[in-house]
Amino acid sequence: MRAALVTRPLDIAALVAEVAHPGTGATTLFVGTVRDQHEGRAVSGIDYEAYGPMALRELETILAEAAERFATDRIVVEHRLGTLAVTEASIAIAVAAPRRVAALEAQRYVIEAVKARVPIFKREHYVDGTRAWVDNRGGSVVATSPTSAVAT
Amino acid sequence: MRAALVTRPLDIAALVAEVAHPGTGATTLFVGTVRDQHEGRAVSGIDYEAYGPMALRELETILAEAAERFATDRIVVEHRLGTLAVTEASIAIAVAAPRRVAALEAQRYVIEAVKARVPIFKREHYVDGTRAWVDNRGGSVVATSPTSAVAT
Amino acid sequence: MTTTVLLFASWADAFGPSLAVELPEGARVADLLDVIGSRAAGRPLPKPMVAVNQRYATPDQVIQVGDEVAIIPPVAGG
Amino acid sequence: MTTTVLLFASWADAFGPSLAVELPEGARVADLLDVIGSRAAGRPLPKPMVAVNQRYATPDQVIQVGDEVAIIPPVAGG
Repeated sequence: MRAALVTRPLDIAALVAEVAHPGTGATTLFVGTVRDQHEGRAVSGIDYEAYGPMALRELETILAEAAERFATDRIVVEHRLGTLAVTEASIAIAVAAPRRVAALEAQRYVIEAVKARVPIFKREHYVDGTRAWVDNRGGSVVATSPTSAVAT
Repeated sequence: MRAALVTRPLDIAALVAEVAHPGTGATTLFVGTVRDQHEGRAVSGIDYEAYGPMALRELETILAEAAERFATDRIVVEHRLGTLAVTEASIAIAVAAPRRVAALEAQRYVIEAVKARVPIFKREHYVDGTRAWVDNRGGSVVATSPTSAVAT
Repeated sequence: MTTTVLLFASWADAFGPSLAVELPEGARVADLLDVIGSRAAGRPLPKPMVAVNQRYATPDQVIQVGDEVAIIPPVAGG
Repeated sequence: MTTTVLLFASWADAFGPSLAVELPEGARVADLLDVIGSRAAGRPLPKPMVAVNQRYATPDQVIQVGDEVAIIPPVAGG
Protein backbone atom coordinates (compact mmCIF):
# COMPACT_ATOMS: atom_id res chain seq x y z
CA MET A 1 0.00 0.00 0.00
CA ARG A 2 1.18 3.49 -0.74
CA ALA A 3 -0.57 6.85 -0.69
CA ALA A 4 0.94 10.10 -1.90
CA LEU A 5 0.09 13.71 -2.61
CA VAL A 6 2.14 14.88 -5.55
CA THR A 7 2.59 18.04 -7.60
CA ARG A 8 3.73 16.37 -10.82
CA PRO A 9 1.68 14.63 -13.53
CA LEU A 10 0.49 11.16 -12.52
CA ASP A 11 2.26 8.25 -14.22
CA ILE A 12 -0.52 5.74 -14.75
CA ALA A 13 1.57 2.97 -16.27
CA ALA A 14 3.98 3.18 -13.33
CA LEU A 15 1.13 2.79 -10.84
CA VAL A 16 -0.22 -0.27 -12.62
CA ALA A 17 3.27 -1.75 -12.69
CA GLU A 18 3.72 -0.99 -9.00
CA VAL A 19 0.81 -3.20 -7.91
CA ALA A 20 1.58 -6.06 -10.29
CA HIS A 21 2.41 -9.41 -8.72
CA PRO A 22 2.48 -13.00 -10.00
CA GLY A 23 -0.25 -13.94 -7.53
CA THR A 24 -2.79 -11.43 -8.84
CA GLY A 25 -5.18 -12.08 -11.69
CA ALA A 26 -6.96 -8.73 -11.85
CA THR A 27 -5.74 -5.16 -11.80
CA THR A 28 -8.00 -2.13 -11.79
CA LEU A 29 -7.15 1.50 -12.29
CA PHE A 30 -9.33 4.51 -11.63
CA VAL A 31 -8.30 7.88 -12.98
CA GLY A 32 -10.10 11.12 -12.22
CA THR A 33 -9.55 13.82 -14.82
CA VAL A 34 -10.48 17.46 -15.17
CA ARG A 35 -13.61 17.81 -17.26
CA ASP A 36 -14.24 20.68 -19.61
CA GLN A 37 -17.56 21.47 -17.99
CA HIS A 38 -19.34 21.32 -14.64
CA GLU A 39 -23.06 21.82 -14.20
CA GLY A 40 -23.28 23.53 -17.56
CA ARG A 41 -20.33 25.89 -17.08
CA ALA A 42 -17.27 25.68 -19.34
CA VAL A 43 -14.24 24.80 -17.21
CA SER A 44 -10.65 25.69 -18.16
CA GLY A 45 -8.85 24.15 -15.17
CA ILE A 46 -8.94 23.25 -11.48
CA ASP A 47 -6.78 24.20 -8.49
CA TYR A 48 -6.44 21.33 -6.01
CA GLU A 49 -5.38 22.22 -2.47
CA ALA A 50 -5.11 19.98 0.57
CA TYR A 51 -4.77 19.98 4.30
CA GLY A 52 -1.69 17.98 3.51
CA PRO A 53 -0.82 16.01 6.66
CA MET A 54 -4.42 15.08 7.38
CA ALA A 55 -5.16 14.28 3.73
CA LEU A 56 -2.24 11.88 3.61
CA ARG A 57 -3.30 10.30 6.89
CA GLU A 58 -6.86 9.83 5.61
CA LEU A 59 -5.64 8.33 2.36
CA GLU A 60 -3.53 5.86 4.31
CA THR A 61 -6.45 5.01 6.56
CA ILE A 62 -8.69 4.39 3.53
CA LEU A 63 -6.10 2.08 1.97
CA ALA A 64 -5.80 0.15 5.21
CA GLU A 65 -9.58 -0.24 5.36
CA ALA A 66 -9.72 -1.41 1.75
CA ALA A 67 -6.83 -3.81 2.27
CA GLU A 68 -8.59 -5.46 5.18
CA ARG A 69 -12.01 -5.50 3.58
CA PHE A 70 -10.90 -6.85 0.20
CA ALA A 71 -7.92 -8.91 1.32
CA THR A 72 -5.28 -7.29 -0.83
CA ASP A 73 -2.55 -4.85 0.13
CA ARG A 74 -1.54 -4.18 -3.47
CA ILE A 75 -3.20 -0.75 -3.59
CA VAL A 76 -1.67 2.59 -4.44
CA VAL A 77 -3.27 6.00 -4.65
CA GLU A 78 -1.78 9.27 -5.79
CA HIS A 79 -3.60 12.58 -5.69
CA ARG A 80 -2.18 15.51 -7.55
CA LEU A 81 -2.26 19.04 -6.10
CA GLY A 82 -1.81 22.38 -7.84
CA THR A 83 -3.38 23.76 -10.99
CA LEU A 84 -4.49 21.16 -13.54
CA ALA A 85 -5.68 21.70 -17.10
CA VAL A 86 -8.63 19.95 -18.71
CA THR A 87 -7.89 16.22 -19.32
CA GLU A 88 -5.12 16.12 -16.70
CA ALA A 89 -5.42 13.48 -14.00
CA SER A 90 -6.12 14.54 -10.43
CA ILE A 91 -6.23 11.08 -8.87
CA ALA A 92 -5.15 7.60 -9.81
CA ILE A 93 -5.95 4.45 -7.84
CA ALA A 94 -4.43 1.12 -8.82
CA VAL A 95 -5.43 -2.17 -7.19
CA ALA A 96 -4.29 -5.70 -7.88
CA ALA A 97 -5.93 -8.73 -6.32
CA PRO A 98 -6.05 -12.46 -6.88
CA ARG A 99 -9.66 -12.24 -8.18
CA ARG A 100 -11.54 -9.60 -10.09
CA VAL A 101 -14.33 -8.91 -7.62
CA ALA A 102 -11.87 -7.74 -4.96
CA ALA A 103 -9.99 -5.59 -7.45
CA LEU A 104 -13.20 -3.99 -8.71
CA GLU A 105 -14.74 -3.42 -5.31
CA ALA A 106 -11.57 -2.14 -3.64
CA GLN A 107 -11.18 0.41 -6.42
CA ARG A 108 -14.72 1.64 -5.88
CA TYR A 109 -14.37 1.69 -2.10
CA VAL A 110 -11.25 3.84 -2.31
CA ILE A 111 -12.61 6.43 -4.75
CA GLU A 112 -15.88 6.79 -2.83
CA ALA A 113 -14.05 7.19 0.48
CA VAL A 114 -11.61 9.70 -0.99
CA LYS A 115 -14.46 11.81 -2.30
CA ALA A 116 -16.28 11.68 1.02
CA ARG A 117 -13.50 12.12 3.57
CA VAL A 118 -10.13 13.32 2.37
CA PRO A 119 -9.53 17.05 3.06
CA ILE A 120 -8.72 18.10 -0.47
CA PHE A 121 -10.43 21.12 -1.97
CA LYS A 122 -10.90 22.26 -5.51
CA ARG A 123 -11.48 25.58 -7.15
CA GLU A 124 -12.73 25.49 -10.70
CA HIS A 125 -11.58 28.04 -13.24
CA TYR A 126 -14.23 28.86 -15.79
CA VAL A 127 -13.72 29.92 -19.36
CA ASP A 128 -15.52 33.18 -18.54
CA GLY A 129 -12.70 34.12 -16.15
CA THR A 130 -14.47 33.41 -12.86
CA ARG A 131 -13.44 30.82 -10.28
CA ALA A 132 -15.33 29.00 -7.57
CA TRP A 133 -14.72 26.44 -4.83
CA VAL A 134 -16.87 23.41 -5.45
CA ASP A 135 -17.50 20.30 -3.42
CA ASN A 136 -18.26 16.65 -4.05
CA ARG A 137 -21.85 16.87 -2.93
CA GLY A 138 -22.69 19.12 -5.87
CA GLY A 139 -23.72 21.57 -3.20
CA SER A 140 -22.89 25.14 -2.38
CA VAL A 141 -20.56 26.94 -4.68
CA VAL A 142 -18.74 30.01 -3.48
CA ALA A 143 -17.51 32.36 -6.17
CA THR A 144 -14.19 33.91 -5.20
CA SER A 145 -12.84 35.68 -8.23
CA PRO A 146 -12.60 38.04 -10.01
CA THR A 147 -15.54 39.58 -8.14
CA SER A 148 -15.63 39.67 -4.35
CA ALA A 149 -17.17 36.70 -2.59
CA VAL A 150 -20.84 36.28 -3.33
CA ALA A 151 -23.17 33.34 -2.94
CA THR A 152 -24.26 31.75 -6.18
CA MET B 1 -15.87 1.93 -29.11
CA ARG B 2 -13.34 -0.56 -30.35
CA ALA B 3 -12.87 -4.28 -29.73
CA ALA B 4 -9.91 -6.30 -30.89
CA LEU B 5 -8.32 -9.72 -30.59
CA VAL B 6 -4.56 -9.33 -30.68
CA THR B 7 -1.49 -11.53 -30.49
CA ARG B 8 0.92 -8.89 -29.13
CA PRO B 9 1.33 -7.61 -25.57
CA LEU B 10 -1.40 -5.20 -24.51
CA ASP B 11 -0.39 -1.53 -24.26
CA ILE B 12 -2.32 -0.31 -21.25
CA ALA B 13 -1.24 3.32 -21.41
CA ALA B 14 -2.28 3.48 -25.06
CA LEU B 15 -5.76 2.16 -24.23
CA VAL B 16 -6.24 4.72 -21.47
CA ALA B 17 -5.10 7.46 -23.84
CA GLU B 18 -7.46 6.18 -26.52
CA VAL B 19 -10.60 6.74 -24.42
CA ALA B 20 -9.51 10.11 -23.02
CA HIS B 21 -11.69 13.07 -23.89
CA PRO B 22 -12.09 16.59 -22.45
CA GLY B 23 -15.70 15.82 -21.56
CA THR B 24 -14.90 12.84 -19.35
CA GLY B 25 -14.09 13.07 -15.65
CA ALA B 26 -13.45 9.41 -14.89
CA THR B 27 -11.49 6.70 -16.62
CA THR B 28 -11.36 3.09 -15.52
CA LEU B 29 -9.12 0.30 -16.64
CA PHE B 30 -9.48 -3.41 -15.96
CA VAL B 31 -6.58 -5.71 -16.70
CA GLY B 32 -6.74 -9.47 -16.42
CA THR B 33 -3.37 -11.11 -15.88
CA VAL B 34 -2.09 -14.67 -15.73
CA ARG B 35 -1.82 -15.81 -12.11
CA ASP B 36 0.87 -18.12 -10.85
CA GLN B 37 -1.69 -20.51 -9.41
CA HIS B 38 -5.21 -21.79 -9.94
CA GLU B 39 -7.16 -23.83 -7.43
CA GLY B 40 -3.97 -24.72 -5.64
CA ARG B 41 -1.97 -25.75 -8.72
CA ALA B 42 1.18 -23.87 -9.73
CA VAL B 43 0.62 -22.31 -13.16
CA SER B 44 3.43 -21.45 -15.58
CA GLY B 45 1.37 -19.99 -18.43
CA ILE B 46 -1.91 -19.99 -20.33
CA ASP B 47 -2.83 -20.59 -23.97
CA TYR B 48 -5.75 -18.44 -25.10
CA GLU B 49 -7.65 -19.54 -28.20
CA ALA B 50 -10.78 -18.08 -29.73
CA TYR B 51 -13.54 -18.71 -32.19
CA GLY B 52 -12.24 -15.51 -33.69
CA PRO B 53 -15.06 -14.07 -35.81
CA MET B 54 -17.72 -14.85 -33.22
CA ALA B 55 -15.56 -13.67 -30.33
CA LEU B 56 -15.03 -10.33 -32.02
CA ARG B 57 -18.72 -10.03 -32.79
CA GLU B 58 -19.63 -10.79 -29.16
CA LEU B 59 -17.09 -8.26 -27.89
CA GLU B 60 -18.59 -5.62 -30.16
CA THR B 61 -22.10 -6.53 -29.01
CA ILE B 62 -21.05 -6.22 -25.37
CA LEU B 63 -19.51 -2.80 -25.96
CA ALA B 64 -22.67 -1.63 -27.70
CA GLU B 65 -24.75 -2.84 -24.75
CA ALA B 66 -22.47 -1.08 -22.27
CA ALA B 67 -22.46 2.11 -24.33
CA GLU B 68 -26.23 2.26 -24.32
CA ARG B 69 -26.64 1.26 -20.69
CA PHE B 70 -24.00 3.61 -19.29
CA ALA B 71 -24.28 6.41 -21.86
CA THR B 72 -20.69 6.46 -22.99
CA ASP B 73 -19.14 5.19 -26.19
CA ARG B 74 -15.58 5.76 -25.01
CA ILE B 75 -14.91 2.06 -24.37
CA VAL B 76 -12.17 -0.13 -25.77
CA VAL B 77 -11.41 -3.77 -25.12
CA GLU B 78 -8.50 -5.85 -26.31
CA HIS B 79 -8.13 -9.56 -25.63
CA ARG B 80 -4.82 -11.21 -26.28
CA LEU B 81 -4.58 -14.69 -27.83
CA GLY B 82 -1.68 -17.13 -27.85
CA THR B 83 0.57 -18.31 -25.07
CA LEU B 84 1.00 -15.91 -22.14
CA ALA B 85 3.42 -16.11 -19.24
CA VAL B 86 2.56 -15.41 -15.62
CA THR B 87 1.89 -11.65 -15.03
CA GLU B 88 1.14 -11.02 -18.71
CA ALA B 89 -2.17 -9.32 -19.51
CA SER B 90 -4.86 -11.32 -21.29
CA ILE B 91 -7.52 -8.60 -21.40
CA ALA B 92 -7.66 -4.85 -20.95
CA ILE B 93 -10.83 -2.80 -20.83
CA ALA B 94 -10.68 1.00 -20.73
CA VAL B 95 -13.75 3.18 -20.21
CA ALA B 96 -14.06 6.93 -19.94
CA ALA B 97 -17.29 8.65 -18.94
CA PRO B 98 -18.39 12.05 -17.74
CA ARG B 99 -19.04 10.69 -14.20
CA ARG B 100 -17.39 7.98 -12.17
CA VAL B 101 -20.39 5.73 -11.59
CA ALA B 102 -20.82 5.11 -15.31
CA ALA B 103 -17.09 4.47 -15.78
CA LEU B 104 -17.01 2.01 -12.86
CA GLU B 105 -20.18 0.17 -13.78
CA ALA B 106 -19.45 -0.05 -17.50
CA GLN B 107 -16.06 -1.59 -16.71
CA ARG B 108 -17.68 -4.21 -14.54
CA TYR B 109 -20.44 -4.91 -17.04
CA VAL B 110 -17.93 -5.53 -19.80
CA ILE B 111 -15.65 -7.87 -17.87
CA GLU B 112 -18.57 -9.91 -16.50
CA ALA B 113 -20.11 -10.22 -19.97
CA VAL B 114 -16.80 -11.18 -21.55
CA LYS B 115 -16.30 -13.92 -19.00
CA ALA B 116 -19.82 -15.25 -19.51
CA ARG B 117 -20.29 -15.06 -23.26
CA VAL B 118 -17.26 -14.53 -25.47
CA PRO B 119 -16.03 -17.75 -27.12
CA ILE B 120 -12.47 -17.62 -25.90
CA PHE B 121 -10.91 -20.69 -24.32
CA LYS B 122 -7.91 -21.15 -22.12
CA ARG B 123 -5.57 -24.01 -21.42
CA GLU B 124 -3.46 -23.69 -18.32
CA HIS B 125 0.11 -24.96 -18.26
CA TYR B 126 1.14 -26.22 -14.86
CA VAL B 127 4.61 -26.22 -13.39
CA ASP B 128 4.39 -30.02 -13.16
CA GLY B 129 4.26 -30.21 -16.98
CA THR B 130 0.55 -31.00 -17.38
CA ARG B 131 -1.99 -28.83 -19.15
CA ALA B 132 -5.76 -28.51 -18.89
CA TRP B 133 -8.60 -26.57 -20.45
CA VAL B 134 -10.37 -24.59 -17.74
CA ASP B 135 -13.50 -22.48 -17.79
CA ASN B 136 -14.83 -19.40 -16.05
CA ARG B 137 -17.36 -21.29 -13.95
CA GLY B 138 -14.58 -23.02 -12.07
CA GLY B 139 -16.17 -26.17 -13.38
CA SER B 140 -14.98 -29.19 -15.27
CA VAL B 141 -11.35 -29.38 -16.12
CA VAL B 142 -10.15 -31.64 -18.89
CA ALA B 143 -6.51 -32.65 -18.80
CA THR B 144 -5.08 -32.90 -22.31
CA SER B 145 -1.36 -33.30 -21.99
CA PRO B 146 1.12 -34.89 -21.66
CA THR B 147 -1.14 -37.87 -20.91
CA SER B 148 -4.09 -38.71 -23.12
CA ALA B 149 -7.40 -37.12 -22.28
CA VAL B 150 -8.72 -38.15 -18.88
CA ALA B 151 -11.27 -36.58 -16.61
CA THR B 152 -9.85 -34.92 -13.52
CA MET C 1 -27.47 -32.77 -45.48
CA THR C 2 -23.83 -32.73 -44.42
CA THR C 3 -23.01 -29.94 -41.98
CA THR C 4 -19.45 -28.98 -41.13
CA VAL C 5 -19.21 -28.21 -37.45
CA LEU C 6 -16.38 -26.10 -36.03
CA LEU C 7 -14.77 -27.32 -32.81
CA PHE C 8 -12.62 -25.62 -30.18
CA ALA C 9 -10.53 -26.29 -27.09
CA SER C 10 -11.07 -29.77 -25.63
CA TRP C 11 -13.51 -30.67 -28.43
CA ALA C 12 -10.89 -29.76 -31.03
CA ASP C 13 -8.33 -31.82 -29.15
CA ALA C 14 -10.67 -34.81 -29.36
CA PHE C 15 -11.96 -34.49 -32.95
CA GLY C 16 -9.84 -31.87 -34.71
CA PRO C 17 -10.91 -28.35 -35.66
CA SER C 18 -13.98 -29.45 -37.62
CA LEU C 19 -16.27 -32.41 -38.01
CA ALA C 20 -18.65 -33.40 -40.82
CA VAL C 21 -22.04 -34.35 -39.39
CA GLU C 22 -24.90 -35.86 -41.40
CA LEU C 23 -28.22 -34.36 -40.39
CA PRO C 24 -31.73 -34.78 -41.83
CA GLU C 25 -33.34 -31.77 -43.50
CA GLY C 26 -35.05 -29.65 -40.85
CA ALA C 27 -32.76 -30.83 -38.09
CA ARG C 28 -32.60 -28.65 -35.02
CA VAL C 29 -29.72 -27.72 -32.74
CA ALA C 30 -30.98 -30.33 -30.27
CA ASP C 31 -30.60 -33.00 -32.95
CA LEU C 32 -27.03 -31.91 -33.64
CA LEU C 33 -26.26 -32.10 -29.92
CA ASP C 34 -27.61 -35.67 -29.86
CA VAL C 35 -25.36 -36.70 -32.73
CA ILE C 36 -22.34 -34.92 -31.28
CA GLY C 37 -23.05 -36.30 -27.84
CA SER C 38 -23.11 -39.88 -29.10
CA ARG C 39 -19.74 -39.40 -30.81
CA ALA C 40 -18.33 -37.96 -27.57
CA ALA C 41 -19.66 -40.79 -25.45
CA GLY C 42 -17.04 -41.98 -22.99
CA ARG C 43 -14.79 -38.99 -23.53
CA PRO C 44 -14.32 -36.42 -20.76
CA LEU C 45 -15.70 -33.50 -22.76
CA PRO C 46 -17.61 -30.64 -21.19
CA LYS C 47 -21.19 -29.97 -22.25
CA PRO C 48 -21.11 -27.39 -25.04
CA MET C 49 -23.29 -24.62 -26.41
CA VAL C 50 -23.99 -24.39 -30.11
CA ALA C 51 -23.54 -21.29 -32.24
CA VAL C 52 -25.20 -20.89 -35.61
CA ASN C 53 -23.83 -18.16 -37.84
CA GLN C 54 -21.75 -16.87 -34.93
CA ARG C 55 -24.66 -16.45 -32.53
CA TYR C 56 -25.61 -18.70 -29.64
CA ALA C 57 -28.51 -20.89 -30.73
CA THR C 58 -31.42 -22.34 -28.80
CA PRO C 59 -32.10 -26.09 -28.97
CA ASP C 60 -35.12 -25.62 -31.24
CA GLN C 61 -33.34 -23.54 -33.87
CA VAL C 62 -33.44 -25.22 -37.28
CA ILE C 63 -30.09 -25.68 -38.99
CA GLN C 64 -30.10 -24.62 -42.64
CA VAL C 65 -27.81 -25.74 -45.45
CA GLY C 66 -24.84 -23.39 -45.48
CA ASP C 67 -25.12 -22.30 -41.86
CA GLU C 68 -21.84 -21.80 -39.99
CA VAL C 69 -22.27 -24.16 -37.05
CA ALA C 70 -19.91 -24.33 -34.06
CA ILE C 71 -19.65 -26.31 -30.85
CA ILE C 72 -18.74 -23.88 -28.06
CA PRO C 73 -17.18 -25.43 -24.96
CA PRO C 74 -17.43 -23.53 -21.67
CA VAL C 75 -15.82 -20.15 -22.29
CA ALA C 76 -12.82 -18.83 -20.40
CA GLY C 77 -12.10 -15.36 -21.74
CA GLY C 78 -11.02 -12.46 -19.61
CA MET D 1 -6.76 29.78 25.95
CA THR D 2 -5.84 30.96 22.47
CA THR D 3 -6.22 28.29 19.81
CA THR D 4 -4.79 28.67 16.34
CA VAL D 5 -7.24 27.29 13.81
CA LEU D 6 -6.13 26.23 10.32
CA LEU D 7 -8.34 27.29 7.42
CA PHE D 8 -8.66 26.06 3.84
CA ALA D 9 -10.35 26.86 0.55
CA SER D 10 -13.17 29.40 0.83
CA TRP D 11 -12.51 29.83 4.56
CA ALA D 12 -8.86 30.63 3.87
CA ASP D 13 -9.92 33.10 1.19
CA ALA D 14 -12.07 34.85 3.78
CA PHE D 15 -9.79 34.81 6.84
CA GLY D 16 -6.33 33.72 5.69
CA PRO D 17 -4.68 30.37 6.32
CA SER D 18 -5.07 30.52 10.11
CA LEU D 19 -7.06 32.35 12.74
CA ALA D 20 -6.42 32.86 16.45
CA VAL D 21 -9.54 32.04 18.45
CA GLU D 22 -9.98 32.69 22.15
CA LEU D 23 -11.76 29.79 23.87
CA PRO D 24 -12.48 29.06 27.54
CA GLU D 25 -10.73 26.10 29.13
CA GLY D 26 -12.77 22.97 28.49
CA ALA D 27 -14.28 24.35 25.31
CA ARG D 28 -15.72 21.80 22.90
CA VAL D 29 -15.75 21.63 19.13
CA ALA D 30 -19.34 22.92 19.19
CA ASP D 31 -18.13 26.04 21.05
CA LEU D 32 -15.45 26.63 18.44
CA LEU D 33 -18.04 26.32 15.68
CA ASP D 34 -20.18 28.94 17.45
CA VAL D 35 -17.26 31.38 17.61
CA ILE D 36 -16.22 30.70 14.02
CA GLY D 37 -19.81 30.90 12.84
CA SER D 38 -20.29 34.33 14.39
CA ARG D 39 -17.15 35.61 12.66
CA ALA D 40 -18.41 34.22 9.36
CA ALA D 41 -21.85 35.77 9.74
CA GLY D 42 -22.99 37.36 6.49
CA ARG D 43 -20.29 35.70 4.40
CA PRO D 44 -21.18 33.02 1.89
CA LEU D 45 -19.12 30.28 3.52
CA PRO D 46 -20.12 26.62 3.49
CA LYS D 47 -20.73 24.84 6.78
CA PRO D 48 -17.47 23.16 7.81
CA MET D 49 -16.35 20.11 9.73
CA VAL D 50 -13.70 20.40 12.42
CA ALA D 51 -10.58 18.27 12.68
CA VAL D 52 -8.58 17.96 15.88
CA ASN D 53 -5.09 16.55 15.54
CA GLN D 54 -5.83 15.60 11.94
CA ARG D 55 -8.93 13.58 12.68
CA TYR D 56 -12.56 14.58 12.20
CA ALA D 57 -13.97 15.60 15.58
CA THR D 58 -17.48 15.31 17.01
CA PRO D 59 -19.18 18.42 18.41
CA ASP D 60 -18.67 17.29 22.01
CA GLN D 61 -14.92 16.70 21.74
CA VAL D 62 -12.99 18.90 24.21
CA ILE D 63 -10.23 21.01 22.68
CA GLN D 64 -6.96 20.83 24.61
CA VAL D 65 -4.13 23.34 24.71
CA GLY D 66 -1.73 22.44 21.92
CA ASP D 67 -4.25 20.58 19.77
CA GLU D 68 -3.94 21.05 16.03
CA VAL D 69 -7.38 22.35 15.09
CA ALA D 70 -8.63 22.83 11.56
CA ILE D 71 -11.80 24.01 9.87
CA ILE D 72 -12.56 21.61 7.00
CA PRO D 73 -14.86 22.97 4.30
CA PRO D 74 -16.77 20.47 2.14
CA VAL D 75 -14.17 18.24 0.55
CA ALA D 76 -13.66 17.87 -3.18
CA GLY D 77 -10.90 15.34 -3.68
CA GLY D 78 -10.84 12.75 -6.36
